[in-house]
Amino acid sequence: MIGDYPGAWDGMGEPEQSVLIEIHRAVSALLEDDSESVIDVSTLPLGVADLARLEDALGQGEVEATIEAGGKSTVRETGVSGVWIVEHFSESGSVLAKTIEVCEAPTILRAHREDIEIGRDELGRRLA
Amino acid sequence: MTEPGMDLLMWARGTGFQIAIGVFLFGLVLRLIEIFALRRKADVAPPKGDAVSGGLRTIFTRFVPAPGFAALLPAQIIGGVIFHFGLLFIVFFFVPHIAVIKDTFGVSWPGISSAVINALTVLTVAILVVLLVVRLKHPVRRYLSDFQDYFIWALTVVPLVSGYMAFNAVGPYTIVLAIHVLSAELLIALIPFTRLTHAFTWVSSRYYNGAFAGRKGTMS
Amino acid sequence: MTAVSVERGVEALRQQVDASVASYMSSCIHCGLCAQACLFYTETGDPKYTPQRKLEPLYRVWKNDFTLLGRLASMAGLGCKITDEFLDEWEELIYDSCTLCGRCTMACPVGIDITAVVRKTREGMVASGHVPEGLIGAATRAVEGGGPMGDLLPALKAVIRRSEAATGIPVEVDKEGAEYMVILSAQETVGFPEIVEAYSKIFKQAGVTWTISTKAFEGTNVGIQIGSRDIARTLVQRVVDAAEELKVKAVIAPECGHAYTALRWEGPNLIGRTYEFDVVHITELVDQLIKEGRIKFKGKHKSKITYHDPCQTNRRGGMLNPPRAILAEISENLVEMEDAGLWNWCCGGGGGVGANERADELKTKVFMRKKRQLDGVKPDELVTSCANCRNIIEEALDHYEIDLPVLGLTEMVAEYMETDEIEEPAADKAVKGEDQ
Amino acid sequence: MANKPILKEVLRDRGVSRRGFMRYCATLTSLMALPAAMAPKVAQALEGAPRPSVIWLSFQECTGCTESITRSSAPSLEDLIFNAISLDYHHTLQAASGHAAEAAREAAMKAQDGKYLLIVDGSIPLGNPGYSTIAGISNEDMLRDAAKGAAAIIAVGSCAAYGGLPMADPNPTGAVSVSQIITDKPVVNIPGCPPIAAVMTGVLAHFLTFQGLPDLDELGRPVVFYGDTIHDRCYRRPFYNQGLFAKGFDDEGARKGWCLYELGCKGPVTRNACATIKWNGGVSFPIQSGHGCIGCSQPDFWDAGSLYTAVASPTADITPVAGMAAAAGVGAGVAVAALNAQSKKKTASESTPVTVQELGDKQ
Repeated sequence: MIGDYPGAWDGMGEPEQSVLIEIHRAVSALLEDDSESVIDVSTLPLGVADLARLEDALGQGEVEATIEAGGKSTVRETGVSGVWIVEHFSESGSVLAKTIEVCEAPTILRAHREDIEIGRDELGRRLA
Repeated sequence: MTEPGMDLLMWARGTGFQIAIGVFLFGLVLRLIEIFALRRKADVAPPKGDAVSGGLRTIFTRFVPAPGFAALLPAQIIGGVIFHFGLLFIVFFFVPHIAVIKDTFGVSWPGISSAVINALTVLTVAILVVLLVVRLKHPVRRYLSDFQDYFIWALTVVPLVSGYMAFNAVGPYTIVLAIHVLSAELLIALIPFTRLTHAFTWVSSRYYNGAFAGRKGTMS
Repeated sequence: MTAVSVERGVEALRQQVDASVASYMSSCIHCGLCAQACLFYTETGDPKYTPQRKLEPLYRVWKNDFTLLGRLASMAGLGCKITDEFLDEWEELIYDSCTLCGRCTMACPVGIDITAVVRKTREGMVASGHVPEGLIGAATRAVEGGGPMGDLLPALKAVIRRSEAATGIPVEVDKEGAEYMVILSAQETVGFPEIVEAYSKIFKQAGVTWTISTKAFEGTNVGIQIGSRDIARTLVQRVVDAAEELKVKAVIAPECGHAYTALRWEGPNLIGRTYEFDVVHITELVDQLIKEGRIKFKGKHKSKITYHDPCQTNRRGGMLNPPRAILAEISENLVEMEDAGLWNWCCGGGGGVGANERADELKTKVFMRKKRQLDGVKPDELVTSCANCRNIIEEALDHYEIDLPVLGLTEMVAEYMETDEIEEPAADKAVKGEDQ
Repeated sequence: MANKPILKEVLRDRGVSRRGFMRYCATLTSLMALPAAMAPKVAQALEGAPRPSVIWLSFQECTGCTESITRSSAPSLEDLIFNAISLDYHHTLQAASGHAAEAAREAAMKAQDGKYLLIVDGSIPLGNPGYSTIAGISNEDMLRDAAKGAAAIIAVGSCAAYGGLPMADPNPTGAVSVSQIITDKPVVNIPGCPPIAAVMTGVLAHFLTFQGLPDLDELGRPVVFYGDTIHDRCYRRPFYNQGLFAKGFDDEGARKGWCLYELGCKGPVTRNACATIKWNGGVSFPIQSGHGCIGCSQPDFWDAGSLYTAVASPTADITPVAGMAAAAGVGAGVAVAALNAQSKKKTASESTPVTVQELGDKQ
């Protein structure tokens, strides 16, 4: 496992190619039967340069969101609609987790029933 | 409770290393005295050439294979040359090896790129395999070979393979490193007691050969 | 001990072990490259002829008696055994299939002088009684009769008379104070007697005084071939005594490889001192005379010739340049065989193999190497400067029915040398005419 | 304590949003090297998990392990996970002391018999129990007693896991590790001096999520965190591959961030997650700060040669051995040489010249 390190084994073929194929399959599956997929980037055998090439290949989409929920998280839509890059950062700014999610909207972005309830109650108290 | 191989590695780095160096030095000093104390009778025939320059000359000229031999036995000759130089570079120019030498003897010199050493190791091991095949297949080599020939082959190949594995993180590192160090120690310790002595006596043998010829005004 | 025995052989081998042997024995890694240098292997393909195998007897003695591990193993009864059967097996390797040509010595990557080891091993073979019949006969004749072919004094006298008649130049035998003493190879006395005429003419022309001792005119030293320093010493001593008695400046070693090695290189060590005279090979002397301008040439040999380097004078003896320097003066069409020079292949009959009838078939077989060399250049004549090589090659050419004249270098020199017309007697030409 | 609130309630009380929880589960899943698709399952498990009772025993230790697990600024994974458990006994952290503290421990052990989680830091002195006691109870007795009713035992830190510094040669207290005493139950070892907080909480999370222990290697370590060596994951590895090594702590190589192998880095033989999870909330780890790994999470690391000697370099001084060996070699060599000379001389004096008459006369 040398894949995570700068400069190591760069340029040895194009390993991001197989990830793109996997994403392509996932997008097709989403269209066919709404099945969502998540790929943990840290488990991919990709070096920094490979990853950069992968992101270049996916391109830049229309949505970019920052979430502050017990720490900073970002959600970026790629040029392929439905393919999202989700990153969770520690307070020092390092990446705790990075996933590529294939879905209509990542879970982290959506408002959740529990929070909506809390919000409604809070709003209700203010109106009361 | 110990990490598998750690006890072995620690033993290899401590007691094992001491034993290996001790046996090696004992054996080498013994063997060299044993050989050179036999001396030679002074040659009273008037010389026609110079023995010393002839001897020194042959030490170096024998690096070049005899004319026509390389074409006749390419695997053996070219392989043999590359193998020896490969081994030389791997042993003395791999940076972690220089660190060992520095920690042991206090002397050091610049190393060469580990990636080069890594590739050289693959090449050297491949050549050793070829040389083994030659030993098994070539009628002369097979005829001449005894147990020790195969044994010293293995003795040489194990440190190379385990070293390659350690560097490239193949297998459990600690165990692999322990095997690497131990096998290298075994190799070092047995140099004076096997045909590996040629690592030292090639110089004197070539010198004698060349000196005899040089004295007669011929070349060898 | 009065008779030869394994024990005596081992003792003789022990005496041969020195630092060089110990270094050699410690160095061999069984690479087998020496096989490719040895015509006994290359022409038979039998790996048992690999020169490395010929180290074995001395290796065992060294290992058993001169190493700590071997001594311990011997004490424990695990030493390498040296038995009569073992020596029997090695006798063929040491005598029949080694001409001491020295190619393996040149090829060994770690520098083992295999040739020297075989020479040393023969000492043990002699002392243990493992010597081929043919060599025993030759040695006995040499010691008891004066030469390997027996007492050749009558033959020599006839040769001298013939030479004097042919050249008109008197040959002064047993002449004290001559500059040079000539010794001959038995093969020359018997097979190539014209050499004396050549000497006569060359020395006359060059103004060199010379003589032949009737007490010691035999140059061949069977002791060296058989590998017995005791016998070799006896034979060398004869020449030394005669030369020192005649107070010559130098003894001229004949066109014979082993005669040169015996007298020039081994002799002083055998008798334990340097001589009171120099030893010079006839080829060296001729080369020197040419360089000094004392002999000149009147023309060059026209037909295509090639030169066969005798192992003992060339590779093992140190005469690398003189033969070709001479040939450059007297030949205009010299072609070199493949591997000629330092790496030349042996005729197949040196080192006593030629005198060992048991090895005849093998010797003839390995001549194939020389045959291939010759086929490569297709010369009109072959020139060499060793009577033994000449004899072996002529016999083998006969066997293979090849029509190729073999010439002696010194005779060629005499033939193309410019002579002072006035002093040349008319009788010379007449006799020459008769010969032809 | 019987009706502990479940994690979901704790989170709501602390004002953590659902998004925050999802984010936590996603990072936890990634940390535990579970497939990313498992995140919702982790969330589901954590939501409903009852807060298990945890008893934390500290023996021969320096409190570094506790420092590590508490020294992470809130809100963090560690903070979160500690709210998911009920720490019923930890003599450094708890408010109660003396009899009250011991009573709390005994009460928890009784009430949660067979269900509580036992965490141990520090080694146990078997040489003389008096070296370390709590409330007059020897460490060994307390450990054996507490282990009986534990659902799982986690040995935190190199001391508890492998004996650590107290066991360093010559081990004056006769220190042993937890697993040397407790042999009838699985013990999870989380070595490190101290261990990484996230590793400790990761194991707890795994226990909470799956009601069991993660996969362990032959040394009882969770494979997820200890599967690779520091070297395997080190960002300086490319320099190692290129043969670029710092030779000193302040030389050009050090400034350029080259590999610290020659300065004694034990990364190649040390299994831990420092190079990936890092320390202080992912800020750095020793190698990133310019010092080689000292191998603190390896058994016997303190006795594994100098911290500043390369991992393959000899640990022993060979000078005396070399001197003795060379002297012995000279002695043996001279002795053999003398024997050789003697035998050659003897052979020479005894030998008689071979005559031609003898040649064919073989005995």
